[in-house]
Amino acid sequence: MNILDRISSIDRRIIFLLVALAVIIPLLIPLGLPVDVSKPVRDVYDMVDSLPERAIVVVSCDYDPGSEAELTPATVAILEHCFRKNLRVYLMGLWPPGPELGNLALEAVAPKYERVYGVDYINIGYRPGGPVMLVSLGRDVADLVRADYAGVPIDSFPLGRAVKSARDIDLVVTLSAGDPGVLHWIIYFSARYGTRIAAATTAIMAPQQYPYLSSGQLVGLLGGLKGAAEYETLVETTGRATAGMDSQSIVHLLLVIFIIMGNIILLYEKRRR
Amino acid sequence: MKQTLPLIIVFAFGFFVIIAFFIPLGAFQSASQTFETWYTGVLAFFVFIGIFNIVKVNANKIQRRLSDWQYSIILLLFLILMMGAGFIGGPEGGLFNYLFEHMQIPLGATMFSLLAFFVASAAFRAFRARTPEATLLLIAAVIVMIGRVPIGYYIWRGFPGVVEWIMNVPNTAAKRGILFGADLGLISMALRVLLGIERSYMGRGGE
Amino acid sequence: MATEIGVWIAALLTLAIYSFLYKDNPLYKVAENIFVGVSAGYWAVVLWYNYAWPNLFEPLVAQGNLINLIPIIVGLMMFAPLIPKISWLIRIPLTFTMGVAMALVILQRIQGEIFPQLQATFLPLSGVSLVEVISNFLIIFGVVSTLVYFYFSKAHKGVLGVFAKLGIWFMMVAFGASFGYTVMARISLLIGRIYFLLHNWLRLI
Amino acid sequence: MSRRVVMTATMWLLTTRRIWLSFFMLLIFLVLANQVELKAYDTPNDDGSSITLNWPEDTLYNNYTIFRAVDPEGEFEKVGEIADRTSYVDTNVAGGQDYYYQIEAHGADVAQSSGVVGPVRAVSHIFNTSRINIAVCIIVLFAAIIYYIRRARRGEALYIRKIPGITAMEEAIGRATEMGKPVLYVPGIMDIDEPETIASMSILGRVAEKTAEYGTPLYVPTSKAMVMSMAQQVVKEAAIRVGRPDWFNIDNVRYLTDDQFGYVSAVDGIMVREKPATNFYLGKFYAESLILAETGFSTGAIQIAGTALPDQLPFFVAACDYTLIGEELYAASAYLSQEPVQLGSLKGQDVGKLIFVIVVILGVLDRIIGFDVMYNLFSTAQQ
Repeated sequence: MNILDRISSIDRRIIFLLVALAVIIPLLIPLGLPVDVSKPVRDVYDMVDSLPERAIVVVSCDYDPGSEAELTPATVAILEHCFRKNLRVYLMGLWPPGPELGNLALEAVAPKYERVYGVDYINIGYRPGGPVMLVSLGRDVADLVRADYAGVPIDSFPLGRAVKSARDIDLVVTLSAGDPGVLHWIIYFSARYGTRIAAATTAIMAPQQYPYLSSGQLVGLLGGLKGAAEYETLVETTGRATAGMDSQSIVHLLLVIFIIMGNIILLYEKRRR
Repeated sequence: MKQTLPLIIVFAFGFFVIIAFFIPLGAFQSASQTFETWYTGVLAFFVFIGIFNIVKVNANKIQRRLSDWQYSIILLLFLILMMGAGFIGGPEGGLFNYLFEHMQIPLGATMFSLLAFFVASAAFRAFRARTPEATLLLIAAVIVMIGRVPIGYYIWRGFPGVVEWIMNVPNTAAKRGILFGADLGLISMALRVLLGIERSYMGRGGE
Repeated sequence: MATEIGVWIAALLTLAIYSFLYKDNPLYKVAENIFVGVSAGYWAVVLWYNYAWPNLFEPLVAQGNLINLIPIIVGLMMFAPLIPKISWLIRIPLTFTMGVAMALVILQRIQGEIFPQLQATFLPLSGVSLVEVISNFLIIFGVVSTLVYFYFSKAHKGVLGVFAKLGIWFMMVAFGASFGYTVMARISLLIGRIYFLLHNWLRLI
Repeated sequence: MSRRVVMTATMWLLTTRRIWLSFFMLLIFLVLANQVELKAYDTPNDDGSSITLNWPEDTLYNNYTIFRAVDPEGEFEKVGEIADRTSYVDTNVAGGQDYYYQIEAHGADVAQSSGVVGPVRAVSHIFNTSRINIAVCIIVLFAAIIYYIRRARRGEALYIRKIPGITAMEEAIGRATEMGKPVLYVPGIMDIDEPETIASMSILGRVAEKTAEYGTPLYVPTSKAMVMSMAQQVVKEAAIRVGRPDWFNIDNVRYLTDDQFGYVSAVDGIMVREKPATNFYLGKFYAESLILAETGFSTGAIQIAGTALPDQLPFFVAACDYTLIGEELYAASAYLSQEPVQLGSLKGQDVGKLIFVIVVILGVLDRIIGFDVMYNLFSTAQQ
């Protein structure tokens, strides 16, 4: 049996093991590869940075634990930036577990800047109804949002009363892992009410967002964990995203080697025939 | 009645919403707002019925001792535990959040990370340049995979720029073309639903 | 190593799922079923406190807002199939939601997607740098040829065939890009979990 | 000449003590020049519930306070404050009432009032004229689709081009028959309200006809109970159509589980045990596409896939022999079923695509000439 045959019939569990090692080793022994910042990420940063103090930013956590690894670092980095700039954050979610994941991020970031719940930020929780809800949310927030995530009446908070319709929102940042998510914010909310939308999406969804970036319907985009790492670089913090970048690099390299080897085997098999 | 009433509902509400989009009069706008609110209310029941169905299917499995019925007991047990914790302790109750943070998050997050391993084994076995099209796909994929991570930038400073160009030009062009086609498909389906030509979605409820 | 029980539970559940990589086994199935049970329970609780109570039931019970009876009754019709005689009533909530949703699909796809995306394709071919002219031309050409590929009423012969072929090339490059990004996503999720195991559980980093 | 005037004036200013006076005058001039120029008008295309104000941008100011009165001579009350913007929409107005507005601009250490503008009145509009373009677009698309559906229903044959994946289907089924192995048909993981699943069911009908003709076993595992009952009906009818009702085995069309990963591992199990020679994946797929395609590849099956979701297409294209891309799935379904509604809609959509191509070309030409007519025609800007 020739070596190529042996490689081509390799047990897939060995491949699994190689992948696990390619993730673990760089986490234990970081390489510290530099993170470059792409334009869509810088656009989000510049947008947030240009907002006046006390402007209202809706942060919509439209993801669940399945994409938590990719989007929580982005949520944390964006909240960090908002609180540092003294912007007011209106957190919500189109997916049921989103606002609770957002809450964990809020609890980690808000105390650092001594921001107060109900005044500087609020969590209005899960909003069911998807795209149709977004249309009516933009028209009349007060009609739709009666209580915060814990069931406390919204009118008892100063920030709760500050948002009446889409007009009072300066920017929406959606952290999106699928439907409903960024697409619906764009076509059901922004298209109707003209509100600016920035997004952080899972890497899977990122390529689909480029048509909206080019048409200006999206202000900017954080694509996957790399996007979050770039944002961390811009706000000068090192979070989970930056920590993972070395592993990400090494696994990608490994996979490219796998693809090349697989194709060499293909060529070899063709020739033998 | 069983056929006509549903068809009248879909037609009437659908075309009302379309017409109201063009008529800014207060009455039309507030009616739209009401219908959208009702929609959200009705949709909430879709979630409840989903949960109800999970209970029904699993209870049935246990009752009839179908294969792997033991696991259904675990499922129902945790469903009850979670709902009990939430409805007794409130959504900010300690146990409810504890279960969310230490069970739901790790389980959900791990489930999809399994795919990383499958991607790797597929990269080795299945992703092959068998046709010119597949070759083009693989070349673009390899450039993006390397160029989008820091090691690409480390190897060659121009890599991220090349990736951005691919994303902004060929990717945007093709995705936009696909999008136009898909939108037409959606609109045509929506029209068929409103006119009552397309009824398969009603089949969910049985005859 | 971590001392909190919660972290241990999370770590053990994570490992239980990874055991699937070796082969399908009871531990994996237990973890999987816990997941389905916990998530379903979570949905119910969140939906109730965030929405159903404050928006539907509270106005009805506390303020006597009778108009809220309409969505509640229509919503309850979702359960009609349980009683065979009135099972057809489920069509009322289905058709109502479809009517509203499909109407908005038509409006918003045109307002939010078709029009802005058409506008964004009207790109300048003069008065910009050469690189931009080439890029803009490629975008316009790519959009048109992709649309030609999806044109089903004519055989792909002659000029149409050439366009369709180029359309498929554009799509392949786009799919390649998506492919690269998808791989990236899956790896990121794995990194997230391994980071949790090494950082929160084993405290190695 | 003007230069001399300026020179003389400067000399005069510098040589006299009136320099202080001139400074004062300059200040007044600057203030007057910077007087905020306010515009107030009824918000167009609304329900008569608001009045829009706007004013030119000025780097000197960043905070604005808006005042309103019902009588220009009367008391002005504060209605709002706004920062870093040059427009304000007053939504707290009564219809039919005349209003007068004034704003006060504040900068780092300057403040300035505008003149009073008015009267303005909020008017309710009957038709939103800024959305006429959307109305026209809806009418055109609706007309095209309905027209072709009606033509198809009248029995007219509408041409649809051949799709490579379809010809391959027959060969692939033939190959399975030669090898004496079964065919596997996976209709996606979504319910029957998804258009992809509906399309998949029409294609299943044809696949079932062929397999029944050849007497090859056909497995259809489903992830939704409703899909199972629909698939059973489709397969059974197909068997009867080709005169092989005995071939139909109800146990081959089975419901496995709703759970995504549970379903995939069960389908993988079928592939490994039964070693089907041909796998079809047609319908709506998510993350499982990769696992299915890879397992199928490793068992050496011919694989034909089709889905509309662009996220999952790359895996199918790279790992399968034929892939129906996006709308091709619907076209294949229309082509195989020859159902008038499907054929007509497809034709109507094609008209839409043709219009889009023409619009893009006109828009680009328009851009070259520099008229921007097309651009404005497709504008959806908020007013």
